[in-house]
Amino acid sequence: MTRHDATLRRRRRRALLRVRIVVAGAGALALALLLVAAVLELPEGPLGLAEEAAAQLAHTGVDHAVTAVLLNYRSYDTWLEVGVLLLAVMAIFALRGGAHLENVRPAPRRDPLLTWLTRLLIPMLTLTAGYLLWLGKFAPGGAFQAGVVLGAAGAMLRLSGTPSLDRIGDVAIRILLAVGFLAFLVAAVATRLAGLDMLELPPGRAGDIILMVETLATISIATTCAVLVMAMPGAESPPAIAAKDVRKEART
Amino acid sequence: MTLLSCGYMSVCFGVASAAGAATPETPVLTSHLVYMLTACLLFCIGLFGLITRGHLMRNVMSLNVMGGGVFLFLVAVARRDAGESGPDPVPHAMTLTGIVVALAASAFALALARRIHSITGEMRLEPGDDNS
Amino acid sequence: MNHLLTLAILLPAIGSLAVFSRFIGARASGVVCAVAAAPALLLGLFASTMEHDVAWMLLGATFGVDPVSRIFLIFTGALWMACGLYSASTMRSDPRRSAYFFFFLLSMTGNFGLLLARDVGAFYCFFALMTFAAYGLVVHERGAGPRRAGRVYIVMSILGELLLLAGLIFAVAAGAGIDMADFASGVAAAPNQELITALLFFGLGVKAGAIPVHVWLPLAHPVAPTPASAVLSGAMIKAGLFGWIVMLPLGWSPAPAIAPLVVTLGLLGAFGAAIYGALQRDPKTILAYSSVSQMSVMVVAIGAGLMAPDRWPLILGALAIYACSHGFAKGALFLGVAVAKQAAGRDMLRRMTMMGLALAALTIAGAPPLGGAIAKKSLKAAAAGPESPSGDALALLIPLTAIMTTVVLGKFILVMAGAMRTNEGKSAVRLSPWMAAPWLTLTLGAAAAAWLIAPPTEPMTDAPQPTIPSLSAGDALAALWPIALGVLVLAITMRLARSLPKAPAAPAGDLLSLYTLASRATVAAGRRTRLPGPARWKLDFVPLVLDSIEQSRRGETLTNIERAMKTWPVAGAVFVMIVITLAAMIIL
Amino acid sequence: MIEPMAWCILAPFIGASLAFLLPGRVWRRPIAIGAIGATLASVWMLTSQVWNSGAQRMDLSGWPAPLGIGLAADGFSVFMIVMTGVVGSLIGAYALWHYSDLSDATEPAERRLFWPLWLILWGSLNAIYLSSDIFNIYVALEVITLAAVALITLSGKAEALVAAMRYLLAAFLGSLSYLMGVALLYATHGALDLVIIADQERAGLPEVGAFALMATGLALKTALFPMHFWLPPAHSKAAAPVSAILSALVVKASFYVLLRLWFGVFDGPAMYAVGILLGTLGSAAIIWGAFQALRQMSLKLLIAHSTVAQIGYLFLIFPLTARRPSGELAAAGWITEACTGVSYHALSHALAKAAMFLGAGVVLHVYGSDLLTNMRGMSRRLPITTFALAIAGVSLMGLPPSGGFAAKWLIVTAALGAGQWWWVLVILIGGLLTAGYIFLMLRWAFISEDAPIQLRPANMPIQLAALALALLSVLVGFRLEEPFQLLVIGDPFPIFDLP
Repeated sequence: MTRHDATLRRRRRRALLRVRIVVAGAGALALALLLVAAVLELPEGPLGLAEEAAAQLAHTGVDHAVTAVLLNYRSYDTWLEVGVLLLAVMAIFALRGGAHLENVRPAPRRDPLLTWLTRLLIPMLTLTAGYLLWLGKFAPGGAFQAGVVLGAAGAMLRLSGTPSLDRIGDVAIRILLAVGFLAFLVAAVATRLAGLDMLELPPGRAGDIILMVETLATISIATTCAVLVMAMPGAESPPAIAAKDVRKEART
Repeated sequence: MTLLSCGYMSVCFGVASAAGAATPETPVLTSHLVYMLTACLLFCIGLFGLITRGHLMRNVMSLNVMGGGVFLFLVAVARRDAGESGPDPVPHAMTLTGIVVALAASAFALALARRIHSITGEMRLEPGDDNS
Repeated sequence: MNHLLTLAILLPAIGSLAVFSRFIGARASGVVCAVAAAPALLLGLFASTMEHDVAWMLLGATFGVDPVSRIFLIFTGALWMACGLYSASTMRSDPRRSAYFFFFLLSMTGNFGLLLARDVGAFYCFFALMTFAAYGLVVHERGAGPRRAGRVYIVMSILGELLLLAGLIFAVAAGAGIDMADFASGVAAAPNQELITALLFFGLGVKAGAIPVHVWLPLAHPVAPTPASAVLSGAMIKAGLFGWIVMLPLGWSPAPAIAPLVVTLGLLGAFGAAIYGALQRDPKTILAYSSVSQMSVMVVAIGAGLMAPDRWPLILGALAIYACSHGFAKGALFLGVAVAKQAAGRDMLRRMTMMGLALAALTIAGAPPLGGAIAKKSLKAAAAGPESPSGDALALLIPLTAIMTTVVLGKFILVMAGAMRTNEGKSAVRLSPWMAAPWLTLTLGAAAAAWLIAPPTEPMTDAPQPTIPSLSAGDALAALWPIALGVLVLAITMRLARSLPKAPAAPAGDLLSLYTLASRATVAAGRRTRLPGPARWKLDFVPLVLDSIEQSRRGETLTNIERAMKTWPVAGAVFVMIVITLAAMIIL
Repeated sequence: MIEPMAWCILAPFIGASLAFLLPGRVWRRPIAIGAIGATLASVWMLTSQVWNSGAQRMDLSGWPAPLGIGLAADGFSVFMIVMTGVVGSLIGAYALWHYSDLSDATEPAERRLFWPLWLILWGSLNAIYLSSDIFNIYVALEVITLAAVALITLSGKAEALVAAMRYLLAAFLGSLSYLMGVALLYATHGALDLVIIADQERAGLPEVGAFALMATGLALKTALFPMHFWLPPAHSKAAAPVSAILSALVVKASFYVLLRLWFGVFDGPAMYAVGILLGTLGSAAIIWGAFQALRQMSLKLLIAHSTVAQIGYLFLIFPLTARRPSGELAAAGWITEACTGVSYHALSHALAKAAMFLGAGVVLHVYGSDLLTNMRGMSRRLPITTFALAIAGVSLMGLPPSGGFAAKWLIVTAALGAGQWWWVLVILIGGLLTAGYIFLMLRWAFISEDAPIQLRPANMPIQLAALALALLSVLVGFRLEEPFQLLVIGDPFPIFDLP
């Protein structure tokens, strides 16, 4: 490679970068203008479904409109969304070349302070999660919020080196992960078999069913979040070394 | 860096406009409108970042900024459509669902990026593209 | 009769699957072919005009028989049957036998299907089926020759299919409908009638061997196994003619722009191909050129029909008889090439074979009292109308082509005689009745067909109707002198050629070398054209442009554009631009 | 209670859950076969229900449309579901072998995860075809994206991972763009149901923005030229059954959504210029994809580029169903042909492309590489696979008699009826180029090999799966009556009603 080539390449790269920024900037600006114009032309409202949702709230089994939408009016969406979470875990399992946590690197050495903090926080986090789950019935809250908090607890256990999900069996993990999706599935099949519309909840028992489904979904979401942290690729060995090794391998 | 400062500035702008709009003298620029405009801006900033940056982390972040724009927009719509019984719950639910979907996709994207990094040593799709 | 119609198409199709079974040997396969061809032949011989809707197929297909297709069915069916039986013995030791019979029966399905189709969609489908299945026959004998022939065949065929499809689509879009009965009149009424006619003519012309799209034919016919050559040259080549007859606006409206072109091409082919064929040395190539020449005579007849619609019923009648006669004779000649090889050992057989070959050749040349003379006479009578210049040309042409036909087929006979002398005692396979019987049948059929088959008449029109002509002594004389002249010409040229130094043989495929040359020159010219050198731009873009020019010289532009599109920045920018363009297009 | 619409989604989802929970070797085959069987049975029931008693609609969760989500099945959705069912189950038959312990080409992890991923994907494809709610479509699109990307990564090779990453980013961008459009539509109409939005007054700029964002996002997911960049690597680096699923089925889902929006939500036919633009991009795709396919030296890349080209034909529906600025339909009298032709193209392409990718999978398995130059002697070693590739090629080229021919014939007559003869030119050139790359591909198969090489044996089932798909892609061209009748049930292309 001559010096001329190198200069040419450098100039080319610089030119590319400049072109890229100019084009992207112009494009994004034009799109922004379009969107702003569109927003300014939006009807004044109120337009949406607030009134309809409120009018039927009494029949949904919950008192909070958002929870009603999520778990009754549009529970089908929520089901698919739990499916997306399950898929994310499966996808990460696929990346790891295995469907389990067995060869997850043993947790790092325990730090006494962290251990103490964990002991303090885990019960609090669990309690908070339970509270959030219960709260969803009449205020902002519900399965997702609760699940994420519980998942954070799992991640915390992992960081502090306390064995948790990585020590329970493969089958158990699978069940924990899938139980949320299954809850909706069972609800869907059961309602069909009971002669109702799919996922239709009888008003009298809707509240109980929703609480049950939500609890199961919380478990799955929490497990999913914790597993996502634990099973991130590269967790088998210290990432820096692994990367260097593989890179060396790839070059030779 | 540019991306982050842009995002920050837009948020500042949004907050400032919102504060200004809260006063009754400016009935045209209602608060939900400000949020909507900010949301559009966020969407486009995310898009700009996505186009100009080659680093995979930044790509995922840009997409999340775009997603943030959409969610802000939806929340603003909910606020606009607020009736006597509070804001419209449907856009709220859409936002929640959207966030979870985005979370799942981002987690997967990051895992994929890490895996690619550990195999190829690169954190970008086109090797040699040094613009991060 | 409806069942017979179904069987005529279904039997060959089922047969093509059956021959794959390992329990079916060569002889049984031959019998399968013969049985599969029987319903079509029976339809041709005994069926009355009928139509049968098959609503579920394609866009609602219709099948049926009419007076014209009956004649085609007779000789096509007989040829397929004879050649199928003949294959039974020639293919006995061929390891790829089942593939051969598979393609043979599939082509047969296509051929019968297109003759029976009464709607354009079905016709096109079966036409294509025949075309592509025949590829398997062309390349059956592996090696360089068949491979080249196959390549040329497939390229020309696809070209033909595309032209035909374009013509059909234009016609359907112009309101011609898909029903065969109203198609020709629909084409005649279409605003772009001449364009449709041209597309259909050349599209079908590839199959029919019309100049200048005939180039695959002299390559493919000689390399295929002999029975396959016989059906290619006797039966399948007529599918193009059949297509012309049923789809061109013949008898409906004149096509003043395209008709002279058609007549000119026909004249060129009738003489050019015969002369070129006479220069060949391989007997099957000579026969292929003779086919091109004979088909060109029919092209002239089509051209005459395009010029003078009122004469068409007469021309049609004569043309059908002519095609039938030629189909039988050409099949007999091709099979004769193989028969002669087996008969080379024994004197008696040799003489009989030569007599048979001569009989078939004389049929094509039109010697009385053989059937060919009838065909020629009726064609001449049909064309020579009171006020038709092209008809006069045709009337004049027929004796002249007879001279040329005599020359080219005479050359064929001479080559065969020479080959049999040199091959003496080399034959590996003995001549069996399985081979002799089909061949003899075809030969006799060729001699008699025109006498026995009535020309199709259309009772509903006022136009002059064809009748079965008879031969008077004057006719016989008129038919004989060109043959005598031909023999004389051949004798003189052979004598002259012997005294001259031996010239290299003219390559089979004539115009093909021209086409190849032209395409190579185009490519070379394209390569030589360089993009203009870089201007003195002061922008930062210079290196980009320089690079891309450099790459375009190396012929990597496409790859590089594709690679550039793959990068995020370009892809993202394209995305944004499309969003904005879409929005802008709606707003503006 | 038998409700086929619901079961078309439930059956694969149940299968996916079982396959995820019971990944063991013993259970894999019964679960897979059971799920395929149950899904096919549901598809069959749905088809006969719609065929006999017209379009169906059901409200999920017992709440009618503005509040709840509706499922709707008309002729077009059933057409797509049947396509997915037939192609999907044959690919499944191949996968049963490919991901079994008999095959040494796969890792245990792949075998465990293929079935849950593919069954979820199948269920959400059906969900898309049945959904009547634009936000629900978004969620289902995301399920499809994640499942598809995860399937690509199954093979674990670096190239596959990079391709998957590119695909994920592109699809993510497309989804977000679509979601922004959903937000704008909700802000304008206050509803999410397709039917309700379609019945409302057309709004100005917000709807323009929504259309631009949604159409582009969906076109990106469908890999319309020039946004096809992610497709060739993603489709060619994945394992054979995955490639077949992606190329035959997944790209069709986003196209389907775009078509629904075009007719149902945005009154697309009124946007003549947009229609022409989309058609032009489609034409460019036809030419460009075919040119790129001509230049490839590896079988799977060639087939993947061919997908780019074949997708182009789908987009010809937009100009053909648009109205001229003067107000009359461009292709008045030919609309049925245009819509049926494009749907039929989707079907025959799905069959042919799946056959080709499965065939390529056999080649890859036997030869250990899919370089064209390595395929020497294939016609003798793998006659069935060669035959399948050739037959599928016939359908792709659009030679009669085949499904591809029937589709192109319909599209071309519609184009001529619309007076838009230039598309015909594109289709003819595209057909020639297709013939070119199919012959380039098959040429190697017929050249006899230089020296005998040691090859892995190929077993019958996988070859037969490819052959069955290829034969079907030809056979569907023989019978158009039922598809024609099916596709007008429920008036899925509601252009006929308009003056």
